[in-house]
Amino acid sequence: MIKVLLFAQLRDESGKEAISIEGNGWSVAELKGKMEAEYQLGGLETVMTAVNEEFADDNTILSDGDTVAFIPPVSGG
Amino acid sequence: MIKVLLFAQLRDESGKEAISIEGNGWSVAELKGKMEAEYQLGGLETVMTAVNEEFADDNTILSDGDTVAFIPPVSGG
Amino acid sequence: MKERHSRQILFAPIGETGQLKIRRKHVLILGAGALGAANAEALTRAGVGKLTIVDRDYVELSNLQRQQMYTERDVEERLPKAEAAKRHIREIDHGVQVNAVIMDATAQNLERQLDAVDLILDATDNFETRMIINDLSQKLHIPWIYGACVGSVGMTLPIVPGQTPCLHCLLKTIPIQGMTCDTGGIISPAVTMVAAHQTAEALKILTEDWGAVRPALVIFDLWRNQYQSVKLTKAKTKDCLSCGEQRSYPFLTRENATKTAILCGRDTVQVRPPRPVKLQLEKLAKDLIGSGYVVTFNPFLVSCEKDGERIVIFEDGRALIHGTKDMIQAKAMYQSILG
Amino acid sequence: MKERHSRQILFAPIGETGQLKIRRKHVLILGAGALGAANAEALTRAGVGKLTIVDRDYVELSNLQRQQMYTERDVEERLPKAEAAKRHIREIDHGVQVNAVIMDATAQNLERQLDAVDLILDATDNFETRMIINDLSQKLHIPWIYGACVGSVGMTLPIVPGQTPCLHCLLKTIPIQGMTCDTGGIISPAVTMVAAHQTAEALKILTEDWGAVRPALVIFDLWRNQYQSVKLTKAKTKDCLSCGEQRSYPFLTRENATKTAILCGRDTVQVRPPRPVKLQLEKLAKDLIGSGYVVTFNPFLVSCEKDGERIVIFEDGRALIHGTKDMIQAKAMYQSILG
Repeated sequence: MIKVLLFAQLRDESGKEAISIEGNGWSVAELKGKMEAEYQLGGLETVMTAVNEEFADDNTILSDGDTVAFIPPVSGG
Repeated sequence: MIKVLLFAQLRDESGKEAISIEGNGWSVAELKGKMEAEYQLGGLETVMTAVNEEFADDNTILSDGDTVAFIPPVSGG
Repeated sequence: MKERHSRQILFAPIGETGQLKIRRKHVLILGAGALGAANAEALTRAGVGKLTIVDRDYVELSNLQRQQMYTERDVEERLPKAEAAKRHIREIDHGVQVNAVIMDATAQNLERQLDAVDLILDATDNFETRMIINDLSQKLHIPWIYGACVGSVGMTLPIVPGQTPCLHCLLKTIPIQGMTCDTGGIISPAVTMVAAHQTAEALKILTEDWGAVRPALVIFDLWRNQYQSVKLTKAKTKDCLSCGEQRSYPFLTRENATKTAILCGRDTVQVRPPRPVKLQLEKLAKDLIGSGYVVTFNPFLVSCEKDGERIVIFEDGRALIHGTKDMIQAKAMYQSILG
Repeated sequence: MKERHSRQILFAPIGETGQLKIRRKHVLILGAGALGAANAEALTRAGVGKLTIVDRDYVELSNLQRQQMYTERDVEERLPKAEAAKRHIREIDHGVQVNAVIMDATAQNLERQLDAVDLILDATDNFETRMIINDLSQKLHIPWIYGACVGSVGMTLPIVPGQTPCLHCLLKTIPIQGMTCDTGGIISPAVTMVAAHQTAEALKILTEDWGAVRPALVIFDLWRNQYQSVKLTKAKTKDCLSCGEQRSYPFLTRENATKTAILCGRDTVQVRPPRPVKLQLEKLAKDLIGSGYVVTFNPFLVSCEKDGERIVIFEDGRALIHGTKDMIQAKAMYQSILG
């Protein structure tokens, strides 16, 4: 299982702070596609991704036990 | 191995932020005694202890892989 | 009021209902130093109904590096911090009621200030006073928020009677003074990060969003990039003397605090008379001038200087003896003036 | 100066050497809203030598809920924020040099402000401007610190050319506006927590303690008690157009920003003329009064109101059209006044 943490508006859009999902061997891009489809999340192409608290790109391959955080860039100030 | 994180003046006194130590089966009190002796740390009786990010008392028994944080209460303001 | 707080009302967990609740609440901030000033400013801007600000000190030049709101003019006028805070708050939002209380908090005089108070914000600099707050919080069922900082380190924890562990559960004995502003210094971001946590928890409590209150102690170090949130699910102890089944509020009943104390971050001793008095400050000032002191005074205090020694005396008889850490010497100097 | 900053000098990683370095440094703060005001106050108190504060806006009632330093009087006077910040800074420490620049930053006019600047603090409210800062930072080798907040969420990251990844490495495309202060609101502790991180990183950079600079992006949510620090060791990309080997600084060379823009957190459209102009404000005010507008003005701007519409026009020809998000309508209103 992959644990997915959602921040800011993603949490509000999905209504969840964390989601567990079967995704061993998936790329981050695949996970994003799955999340957009299943949880009605938009704009994931501009979202930053952390895998186990380390910045990761869309090609990063995920393994069971990984924690993925989707972090939408915040613009206010 | 137990990983010990040191905050505030404990880090300054020991010169280290983190220490790895053999301590499987020890209590928190035993670990404190060991740390006072080996790293010249004082005042550990008033220090708060977290084991794996959860508050723990002196009787808590430690296992390999645990992360212990020693948190000296801060008083300034 | 709506236009002023429109961005806070837009924040869904607060909304119009939450904003009205904030407006009806009364917060006591104990201490108007770095944490006190930052929290007082934030709660004023958030639209709290009433603030009681308790502080024993006055504004000095070395405060300006980290204490929000205060200006060079406050230093020149040697304004008590509670009064200076009140004046600045009035400029920010004249609709917030402020009660400035210039006193050194004890279990007795603090309890008298807590009538109809909804929340206590800890902005003190010592554990003796925090343990008094902790006992009063349990006795009177008023939540409080612990906050402290030194160097680049800070720590904070909300305490809700009947819901969370209390500070006495976490600290079996009062810690002896560790690192203080005097030995470790302080940078302002450590202050503001603690105040940010305290204000956020305050807004949750004032809007009665109890489920959102942080069930954890936060410690961070902004220079070493450390941060840890410690959950407290196992921390509450049944036999705690402050919040347990057989509670005795030990910090309220035990003998009064020492009459002299070295102030955190200063080469200064505070001396407090056995019983509060009400000095005639103008008369005192005249007497001191006659004794060869260089004296300045305002309606709140007399400051006098001679041979490099500087003493500040407040109306309630309390005095700050500057330039020393020797409590006996300080007491002697005090008595040489006030008898 | 020593007495004033004594507690900061006591903090070992700064010390006297660090304090002297801070005093010699020049920081440009882009934006004097919530993050800008908080950082400006903190760096002033820390004793920075010189601040350049760039902002295009003026103080409004709804700002007071979260924007430090500003008072009701600033709102009444409709002071530009950069000017209001400068006045408050002078009251806090008259020894800090402040350069208040009232302008809407573009790649061109911002580069002209960056001569001898040691650090750029991001206090803007949009990614278009941040990408310009990011390119200028790489081109001119000036570190900058990203900071942003909305609701109870905040995010911050220091960017040091030649040492860390840049913002363009992390964001391949400029995000479309997600949640803004307009849709999600904002609470002040989110602001101060971001500012605390920015100021702490600023102090590390100004004292040249490069090893202490946080190698991570921080994101937090103070209401939901979330915090994550994301390490960036693998984030730097060789082919980045802003910091890579074949860099082209795309955000400096591409066509200029749109001439109209909806402001974050407001029912307001900004309109900017094709080329900067220098208006005769007094004459403009008289003309507007003649046209039936209710007009107030000061040396920096003219504010006029009619039929519930309010328009504020700055000396450089820029205007804020309040009460609308319709850019076409806004442009029309602008042109109906200035032609």
